[in-house]
Amino acid sequence: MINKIVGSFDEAIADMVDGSTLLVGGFAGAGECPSYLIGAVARKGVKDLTFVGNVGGWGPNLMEVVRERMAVILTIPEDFYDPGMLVGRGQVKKGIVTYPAAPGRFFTPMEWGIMQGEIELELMGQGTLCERIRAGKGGIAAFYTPVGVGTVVAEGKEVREFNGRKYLLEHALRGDFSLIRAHKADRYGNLVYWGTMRTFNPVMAGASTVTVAEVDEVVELGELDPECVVTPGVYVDRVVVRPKEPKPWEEAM
Amino acid sequence: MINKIVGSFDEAIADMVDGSTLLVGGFAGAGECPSYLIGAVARKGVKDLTFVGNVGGWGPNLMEVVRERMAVILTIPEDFYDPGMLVGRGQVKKGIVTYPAAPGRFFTPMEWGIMQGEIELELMGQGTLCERIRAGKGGIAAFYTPVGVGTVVAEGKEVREFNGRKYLLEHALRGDFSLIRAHKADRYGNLVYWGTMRTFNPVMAGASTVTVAEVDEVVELGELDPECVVTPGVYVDRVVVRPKEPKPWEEAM
Amino acid sequence: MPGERLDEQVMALRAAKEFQDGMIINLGVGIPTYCSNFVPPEREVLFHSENGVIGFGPIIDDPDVADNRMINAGGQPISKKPGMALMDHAESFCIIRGGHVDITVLGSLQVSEKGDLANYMIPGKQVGNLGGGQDLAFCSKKVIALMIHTTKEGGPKIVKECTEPITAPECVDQIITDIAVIEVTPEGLVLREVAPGWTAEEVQALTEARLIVPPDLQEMTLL
Amino acid sequence: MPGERLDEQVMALRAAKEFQDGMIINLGVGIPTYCSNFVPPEREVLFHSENGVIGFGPIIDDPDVADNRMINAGGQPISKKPGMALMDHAESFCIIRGGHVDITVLGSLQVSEKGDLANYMIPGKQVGNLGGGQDLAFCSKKVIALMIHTTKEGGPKIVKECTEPITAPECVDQIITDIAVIEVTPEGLVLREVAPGWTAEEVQALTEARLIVPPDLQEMTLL
Repeated sequence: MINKIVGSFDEAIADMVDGSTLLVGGFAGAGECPSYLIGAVARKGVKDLTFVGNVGGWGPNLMEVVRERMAVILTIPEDFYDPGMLVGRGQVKKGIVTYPAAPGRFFTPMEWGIMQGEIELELMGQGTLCERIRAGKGGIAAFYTPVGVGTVVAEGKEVREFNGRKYLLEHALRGDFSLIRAHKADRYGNLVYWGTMRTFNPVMAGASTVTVAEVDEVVELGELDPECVVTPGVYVDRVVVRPKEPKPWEEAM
Repeated sequence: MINKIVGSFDEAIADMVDGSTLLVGGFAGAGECPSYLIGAVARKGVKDLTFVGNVGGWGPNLMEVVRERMAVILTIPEDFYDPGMLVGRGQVKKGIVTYPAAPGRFFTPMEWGIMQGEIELELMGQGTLCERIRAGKGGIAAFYTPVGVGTVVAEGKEVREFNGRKYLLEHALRGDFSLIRAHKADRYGNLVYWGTMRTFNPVMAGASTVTVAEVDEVVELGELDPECVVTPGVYVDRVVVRPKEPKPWEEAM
Repeated sequence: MPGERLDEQVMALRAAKEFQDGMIINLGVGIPTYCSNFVPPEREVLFHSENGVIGFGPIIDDPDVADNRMINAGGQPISKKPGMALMDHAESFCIIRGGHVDITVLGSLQVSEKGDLANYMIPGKQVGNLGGGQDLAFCSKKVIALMIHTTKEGGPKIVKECTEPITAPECVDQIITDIAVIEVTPEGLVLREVAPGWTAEEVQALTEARLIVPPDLQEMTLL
Repeated sequence: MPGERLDEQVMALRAAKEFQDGMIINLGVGIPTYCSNFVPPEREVLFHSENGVIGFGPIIDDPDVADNRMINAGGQPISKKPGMALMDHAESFCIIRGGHVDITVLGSLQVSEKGDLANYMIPGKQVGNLGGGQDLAFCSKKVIALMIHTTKEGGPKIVKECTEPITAPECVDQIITDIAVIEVTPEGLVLREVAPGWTAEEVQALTEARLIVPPDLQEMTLL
């Protein structure tokens, strides 16, 4: 019988080792981030990680500032543990991201790490990052994108002309673990999302040796409309359900 | 106001000219083929077309044989006009397809055309064909696939090694018209499908200068669940509704 | 005098024995299609069809129930099943090209001793069909060639070198025929099983490529 | 003595005049966000946000109604709207990279006379953010740089050559500032409009790059 549901976040990443490459889903906010899986990676304490994701993250201290600033338009839940948690704890040696820095005067943990030479940065735009991951999931070795020619991201990369326009060669990106967030799952690992929760999550599903999905709810087989399944279970190895009541930072550790 | 619904199939392709490249959706069967758009192209009589699609098609005569053979498991509707109609009328000068030939003793119109030197064939597998079209829609110039290395499809193509495995360079493919089939549309051109109707249809949407969708039904804006829209309207230029009662070959011409 | 040749259903039954619990399986048209009837009840496997569906149910044989909009890649109407998912061609071939299909069972015109597969040219015609088979042959974790051991004229189909144009080089892992089960190894073709009543010599006589006969050669068990 | 500088809302209003009926528009963070408030009522445009939504409604400013799972790329909560569609990042960037976005409005640190855009390095920091802006700048049909004309210190931001690292070369089509509307042409920067009370000379004095002043230079009309 196929049953991808596992009992805890810790169990879901129990075989993660130092030096792993993690593809971590989400965009920048609480609604699409696999927070509890990030918490589990923090607890496990694995080091020398290569972190692949959209943002380097705030980390717990800056998160409080952001929470306060955003409060007039949006309540950030107390169980939003973002990638900055892993970076701030010194678990990350390399970031492959589009948004390592805070937009304002703050410095994120990843910025500090980069400035102090402790974290290596591979910067690119979101289109290239997600397409590299999709290539990894879909067996494409590399592709030519027009984005980035003549800029910092082109350094050291092959430039080639097609029909009079210049393109950069970009390579597929795969991970050891994809840690993604979804709304509902069934025991086959089929996933649906909610609103703008998708972002990098469906792209990363299947792009690593192991894909773990953190979901709001597990439903019976047959409850997900086959027309609306976004991520077919073939890409998903493990599914863990988020707690009904949010658990804050401190309790998670 | 955005309103992509047009009144007739003829109107939807009125600006098609000789020498156009058509991306025609569907797999091989009646359920996912833009039959009425194919009928309109036949009526218009444009010539020297480059036909891009999965199959070369049966055409009206063989269709009758297929209809009879399949009758024990599946009723093929009388308004299934497949790409073979265009090929059989001498409108196609080149086929970029995965399945030009009948699987058995029959010869399809495309096979006759190829054997008589009247149609040029560019043969490839489905994965490569659909990925080339997706690249066209998504601004990728070319990509490296492992599929086809060392076979007939590799002739004249660049082979390159990545991580010890050989890959073929395949180029993006775009058309002048994408003629696709969907189940429901709204006036923005958002599309949903039904069952295995998707196949090449969503991939081709947006991969041509003009994308026309042939749909079963047009619904009010807001009736399509935004979580379940497969093709966002941004890729679609024109939408035409299929007649409620199927029209057979003869009436279509 | 050799035993009887297995019929197509029994060949499919033997191939289905390879399906392990939880596997993603893609079945080519023809004899491979029958494999779905023989999945051991204690095993849950998901069938993928490259036209964009995974986890579908049995083939429907009643035209009054069948829906043209719910078919497999062989054009047969299929039934819905809980846990099924639909997708477009691009996603379907990410599954295939990305190596997420565990076993593909394909028909074949010829297989060479290196595991080259030739199955896209239609005999007696000048034009071939690649369909979805080339991606499946190149990228599936395991490729099973399920085929009648010889041509209609009795000639060999398991050959030293393919004379038909090849679909994919060195892709076949296992050959299951109406008289034998053969494993493709770096050392060559290893005869693993013979059909009841057949000897290794009798199988070799119908095979152009040399078969390695290991000491633990078995008779095919079909249950 | 020059006229007053336009405020951010009026700048956004001017930029929104560029939106034609049926267009797909992507708005960067900051001042560009305000453009959505000024779409002429007779025009129906669809806003795309690169995190995976198209055709959404107004930004929600009530935390009790806002949903963390329905946000734009600036992290602001957005409302649903009939005709909206959700998608993943790969599809969202097929829309962008494939050239399906009609207008992108982006903030900018510097624009050169060739239309080079520099907007990814954060002033005073050593690390920059590319986000989705680079794809948008490279691939949108029209790129509008919507920006305060000068730096906080009064220095020029419309320059001969960017001194900040560039996000995309020769991508900007139009520059809309708090004192002028400038078109990027193969011949150079053409001053199309000046804010009420401003002369071409006064705008040039705050601009490092040379501005071509055509005979039909207009005053910005905001209605």
